Amino acid sequence: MNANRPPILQLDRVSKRYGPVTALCDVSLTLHAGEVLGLIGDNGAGKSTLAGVISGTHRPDTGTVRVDGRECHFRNPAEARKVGIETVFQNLALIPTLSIADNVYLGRELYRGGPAGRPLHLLDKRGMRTAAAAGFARLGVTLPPLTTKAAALSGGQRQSVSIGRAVMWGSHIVVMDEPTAALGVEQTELVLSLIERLKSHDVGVILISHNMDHVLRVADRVAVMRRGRKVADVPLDGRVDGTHLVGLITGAIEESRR
Amino acid sequence: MNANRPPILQLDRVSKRYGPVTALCDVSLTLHAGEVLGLIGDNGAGKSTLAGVISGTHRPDTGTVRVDGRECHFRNPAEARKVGIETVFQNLALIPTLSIADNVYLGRELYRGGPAGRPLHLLDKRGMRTAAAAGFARLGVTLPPLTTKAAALSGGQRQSVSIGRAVMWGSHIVVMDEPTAALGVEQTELVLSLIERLKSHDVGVILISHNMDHVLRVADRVAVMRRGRKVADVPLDGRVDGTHLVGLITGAIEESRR
Amino acid sequence: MIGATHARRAASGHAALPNRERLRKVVTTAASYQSGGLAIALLLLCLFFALASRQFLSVSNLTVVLLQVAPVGLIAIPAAMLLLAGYIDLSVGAVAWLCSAVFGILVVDHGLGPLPAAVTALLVGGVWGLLNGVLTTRLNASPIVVTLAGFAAARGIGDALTGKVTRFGFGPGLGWFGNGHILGLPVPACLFLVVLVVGLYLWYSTPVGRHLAATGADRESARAVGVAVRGLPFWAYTATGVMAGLAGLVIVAQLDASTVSIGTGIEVQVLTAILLGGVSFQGGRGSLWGVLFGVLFVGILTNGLVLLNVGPFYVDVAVGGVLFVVALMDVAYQRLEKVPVAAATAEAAPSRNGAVA
Amino acid sequence: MIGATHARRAASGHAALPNRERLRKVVTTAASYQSGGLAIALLLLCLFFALASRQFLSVSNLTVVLLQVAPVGLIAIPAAMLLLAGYIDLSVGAVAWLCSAVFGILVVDHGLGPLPAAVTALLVGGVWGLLNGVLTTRLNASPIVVTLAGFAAARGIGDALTGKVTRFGFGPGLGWFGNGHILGLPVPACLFLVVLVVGLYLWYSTPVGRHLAATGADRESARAVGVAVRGLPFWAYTATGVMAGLAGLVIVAQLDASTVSIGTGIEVQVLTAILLGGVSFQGGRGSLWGVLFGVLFVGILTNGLVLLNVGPFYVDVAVGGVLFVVALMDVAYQRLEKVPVAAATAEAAPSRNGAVA
Amino acid sequence: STGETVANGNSKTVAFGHPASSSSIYPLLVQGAQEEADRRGYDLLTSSANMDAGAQVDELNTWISQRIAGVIVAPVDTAGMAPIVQKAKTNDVRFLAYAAKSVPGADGSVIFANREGGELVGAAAGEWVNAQLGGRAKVALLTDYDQETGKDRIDGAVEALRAAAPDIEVVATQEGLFADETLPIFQSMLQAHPDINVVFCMADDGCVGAEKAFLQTNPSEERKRLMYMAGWDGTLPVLEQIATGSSVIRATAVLDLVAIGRASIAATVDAVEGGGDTEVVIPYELVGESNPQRAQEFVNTYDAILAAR
Ligand SMILES: Nc1ncnc2c1ncn2[C@@H]1O[C@H](COP(=O)(O)OP(=O)(O)OP(=O)(O)O)[C@@H](O)[C@H]1O
Ligand SMILES: Nc1ncnc2c1ncn2[C@@H]1O[C@H](COP(=O)(O)OP(=O)(O)OP(=O)(O)O)[C@@H](O)[C@H]1O
Ligand SMILES: [Mg+2]
Ligand SMILES: [Mg+2]
Repeated sequence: MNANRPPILQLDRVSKRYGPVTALCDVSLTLHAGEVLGLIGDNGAGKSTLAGVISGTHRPDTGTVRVDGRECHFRNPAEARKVGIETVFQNLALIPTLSIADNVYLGRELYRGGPAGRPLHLLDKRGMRTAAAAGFARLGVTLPPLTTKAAALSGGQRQSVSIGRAVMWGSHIVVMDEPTAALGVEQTELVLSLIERLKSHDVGVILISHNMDHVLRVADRVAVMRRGRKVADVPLDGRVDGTHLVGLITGAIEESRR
Repeated sequence: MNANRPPILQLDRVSKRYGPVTALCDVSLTLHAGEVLGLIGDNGAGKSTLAGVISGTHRPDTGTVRVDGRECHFRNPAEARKVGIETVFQNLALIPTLSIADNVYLGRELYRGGPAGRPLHLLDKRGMRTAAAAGFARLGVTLPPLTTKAAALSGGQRQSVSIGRAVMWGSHIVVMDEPTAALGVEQTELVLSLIERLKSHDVGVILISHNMDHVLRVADRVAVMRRGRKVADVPLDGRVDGTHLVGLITGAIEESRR
Repeated sequence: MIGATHARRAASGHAALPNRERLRKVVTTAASYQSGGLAIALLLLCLFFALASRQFLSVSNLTVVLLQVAPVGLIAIPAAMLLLAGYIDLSVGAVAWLCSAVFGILVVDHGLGPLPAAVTALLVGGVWGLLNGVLTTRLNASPIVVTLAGFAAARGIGDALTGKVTRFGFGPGLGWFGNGHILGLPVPACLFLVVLVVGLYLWYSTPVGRHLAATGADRESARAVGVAVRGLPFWAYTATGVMAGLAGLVIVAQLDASTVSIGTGIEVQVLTAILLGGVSFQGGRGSLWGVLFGVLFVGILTNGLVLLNVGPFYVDVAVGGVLFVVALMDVAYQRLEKVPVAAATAEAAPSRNGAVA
Repeated sequence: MIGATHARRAASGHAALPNRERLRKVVTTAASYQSGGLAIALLLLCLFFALASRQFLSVSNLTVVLLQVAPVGLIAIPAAMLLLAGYIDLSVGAVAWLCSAVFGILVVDHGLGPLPAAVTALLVGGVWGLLNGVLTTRLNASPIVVTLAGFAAARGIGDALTGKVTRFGFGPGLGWFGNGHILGLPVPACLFLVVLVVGLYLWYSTPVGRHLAATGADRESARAVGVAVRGLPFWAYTATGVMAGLAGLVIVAQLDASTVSIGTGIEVQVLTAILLGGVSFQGGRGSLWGVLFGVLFVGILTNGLVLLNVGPFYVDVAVGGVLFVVALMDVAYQRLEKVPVAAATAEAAPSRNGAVA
Repeated sequence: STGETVANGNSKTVAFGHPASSSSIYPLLVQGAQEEADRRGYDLLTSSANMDAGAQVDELNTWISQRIAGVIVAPVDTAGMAPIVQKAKTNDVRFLAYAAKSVPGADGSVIFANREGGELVGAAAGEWVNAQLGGRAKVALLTDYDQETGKDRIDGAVEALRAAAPDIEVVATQEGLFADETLPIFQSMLQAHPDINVVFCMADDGCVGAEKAFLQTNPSEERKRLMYMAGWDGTLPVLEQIATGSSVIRATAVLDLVAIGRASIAATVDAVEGGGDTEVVIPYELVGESNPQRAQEFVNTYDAILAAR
């Protein structure tokens, strides 16, 4: 992709332990604008932990995160959001008691117009419903009415909401942790096409997935995690196929690259 | 399959509404011993609701469920378990504050030997840990130490626990709601082989999945849900391929069979 | 397109039942502003008292009711916000007494004017609340243990400061504050109304309400989407402390005395009102209108039983009986509501299918 | 094989730090039997009182402490189980009084023998608890509202039945029950120990404990795996009712009088002990050993402050201060424990890789 | 009779605002009050404030806005009554103070000679200490600082005791009013001071708990002989023990509860109708080892009343 431009995201020797379990060990990573980076690895390899470090839910023990060259120490996910990092969490991070629309705008509500709207923080509830509906429509995501509580959605519908939210807001970097896990065939196609669209808008995307087909279809480069370490970082230039990736994941093939 | 033997599970015109939303409408279904039935459909098509009816978490509004020819009205999942129905729920149904071993044996604890063990309901904690470890080992599922709390597991590890639990206990019917959604490549292979093994032990399996490859590989027959109705029920005899199934799911191909 | 089928199905289900849907919509809307069967129970209670006592519906008695609910109501507004976010404050009664004690000492023993003394007292309440907030939201100490500690400590400090000797004679200025009227309404009732309006504004018109609810429902997810899961409860604690102080001063003003029994048991009344109002004990769900109904319910029940001169042996039986009825109405209401809740999903316009991007 | 890599990694991490691991194991094991810093706080408290008062550690004083904690302890055991499952009972004090009232009336007014009267009284407690159980677990009524109703109603019924007149003079049989000794231990303390042992057995040795915890942590998932998410809390309510009655009778036996103030505020003491003991307010987590420490902590604190004759103004300050310290110790403990919790995952033998089936 | 008008033009109802409705003395007070109200042709309202100052103010506000004829109030807090008295005046409701020394502006009062009652007990205890212990004794106090009555009774008693026996030593003071409160407190006190000789309980209820705590230590006859417990009010269990003379509860200062109830309503009705004495002081009567037959008389009267209910 745009390897000659400076990376928008740079992780340097990031480590994270849970007691004696080393979830991440000296992981370095780069992401460029308009690039889709596939992040693959076995269950428990540390992918979600890495995503958490990038999106501010986890604080690394050591190592640094740089966004657009500036070092960031996220104390919470709100700070990561502020520099333009959107995340589809593996647990989806939806509030079951709130409606779909409320979930989409939670933490960045729209305010009413008029002189009082913004200073008084007056919620524009109708506006948010309409805008969320328009947003999902624009993305091609169709859902039950947006006043439905998240608790009443099917597994796939929930995932769609979470993805839609991230894509709607994501202007710079989008991290997706197994976004297609619960999705149907058509919906999966849609998500892959959304990723391509993000890419064409110069957004950097990190895609965590266990589905090699999906990774091979949309990713420009693949980083492989094993036991908390990054064991490979290969561009997908046509010479790499699924079997090769699986080999890297399991350790049948050894390769190490920065 | 054993189509000449009577079915072990029989659903007859089962319906279920959530207010104005018809999640299931007149669904009839059969399952034979040693048969793997793929249950596929769009997000929100009603698959999980159907699984819930079979496993006793949801009570149908109308319609009957028969197991081994006897009509069953499950008031709770414990009753379904009693007639031999094990379920891998889409939400996994693990208690985050309990350890892996405790989760496996929750609701059917082992008691100590000796004269006092069973009458006094004395838990055999060590026995359960050992047996759970042996069970996972026998299935080939490897996990962090079984005293780890479920909350400390990665997404795929949790799913492995939930699957392992169902397979360990499932002696008659096993319902799996998207069991491979969060699993890595190898782990997925393992689960598919587990399904085949269940089949060879004359267990009936219902496999809900969005992955047509997986369904095609292990299922003997496929039931397709659309908008709460069963719109197709086809044996996988080699003439059916993924494109055909996707057509049935989306409605591009219309077919209705009991 | 994701869920297109679903939207179509839902829409058709909707079209089939236009009248039932409209009814459901009314019930659902009502439900979102009251809680359980409480509003109905409150109406029935008023009806009963109105029939049983000629005085009940008199303007003077209703004014008295408003006056009586003011202290509990003042505290209940921020305390309900705390509970919505999954936190609790058991120290409010003790803090009310501590602030009253400080006020009494400053005015009577040190000759300070009522206004600076009141400001200092409220400051004490605010600082105590702030302390609760720091301990619970920053240090993750148990809200129960911390505020139970405050329950004992604040009362003890008040007792020790005053030697349990009542201070009195604060003059007419303070008297107006407790017993005066603005446009026919008692001043404490006016204060309550102002706080209520601010509370309703925060709860329903700004992001505060939904952020608190999100914090109470799923703290980690709320944090992940950028909700200030520490900041909001922190400020709610502080506000609760200030309001506890204000409630104490209102009682001092009414009594024209700062006396040790101030605030005793007020935390139970506040919690009763909030929980009757349907705020979930675990946080995450609740309506401030419901809390208002809860506050009024407790106040009207007390007032009505005195009006009817229910003998002292039977007051408790009556209160208990009424609460049982409320619990059962809530059960009945839940059953009724089951359908409408899902119905709410069908009535809004389904989002249209856009072209795949 | 799923997670094989993980197991290997965890094992190696373990091997690297054998001594630290052993320390962690000790801390972790200790943690599972106490809660937060409470056991340490309790030790420190005892140490302080032992240094400050020669009498504190005397056998006779420790016996008195056991006698004093018996009523609260009796109720706290089943009530802790309720809270573990996410339910609460605020009516225990009122039920204790109701049962005492029934007992007094039956013996004094109707000349019934103490034994049948006691059985009837316990039955009343049990039925009340059963009613709480039916309303909350079967009808899904709010536990708070229902037991708050009981809090008022049971006391009111007791008051109405007795006319608030003390019944006294129950004779020596009952006296033994309150003041007698078995092997040097006061009878009420023996009762408490029996109930405690039964509670520990249920909590740790049978499925009851983990089923209650699962119900409190995630009701739907617990139900899905076959836990009796209604039955268990139902029985816990019933047991709590019976134990409230028993606690009331213990007090009656000690006083040789059934008097209206019995049970007042006991619900607060019970909740304090349980919550201090670390049972989560939201249910799902807690240790019965912790509850025992909580009960002892409250009892020893009260006893010690009287021994030291801490002035009445300062008792509350002292109690509050100590609770703050407990809260802070808990915070410190959480930080310490963070590492050990994860460590617990490493020390058990990793499950071996079997052949793929 | 609520429609009738009386001297002040309000309804023919009076209220007895005694907030200690949980106390076992309460039924007897109400008995006397009811008798007198019936005799004078008034309806009687009673309190449910249960020692809560706020609840009491609410209750008084409710009554006054109902425009009853008169109310006699035992204030949970005396000083807090000023605005209520004001409000009563504007509504033409007669306001009398019960058991409180001074409520400025009240139309009358029924008060107890608490200080004197305290001295009565203290002097009796002093005599006993001098006779039994040669003037030396360890004293424990169980009181309630929230109530002025308690302060007066206990202070009066300690002062009189000290006057009679200057060498006494007050070794323990705690708050505790009811039997189930004083039981554990006195258990602990006895641990710290096994040799306590004199216990003053602000209310007789407390004596019952303290006595049981003492008996739990299995005291010898000699030890029992050296224990003196005394209280105030004259409740049935205590009077009965004094009457039989077998207990370490050796004295109580009795307020004749039925008579007080009568006197309270009499004064209130007098204030409403004008005339009569509206400033009543009720003396205490010491009942103890010297006059057990007097205790028996009270027991008989109270038993008769309670049996009749
Ligand atoms: N508790 C509920 N209340 C209201 N509607 C519900 C509830 N649970 C499910 N639904 C609705 O019922 C329909 C069927 O849901 P179900 O979970 O069975 O779908 P599914 O086929 O499992 O979908 P997925 O593949 O996304 O898991 C969906 O439209 C969903 O929104
Ligand atoms: N809170 C926690 N406490 C202790 N250990 C944890 C915790 N969270 C994760 N771990 C451990 O850290 C390791 C990495 O977990 P992570 O969730 O990052 O894996 P992952 O690569 O996302 O796996 P999956 O594909 O299954 O989602 C796992 O072994 C897991 O057990
Ligand atoms: Mg993951
Ligand atoms: Mg599903």
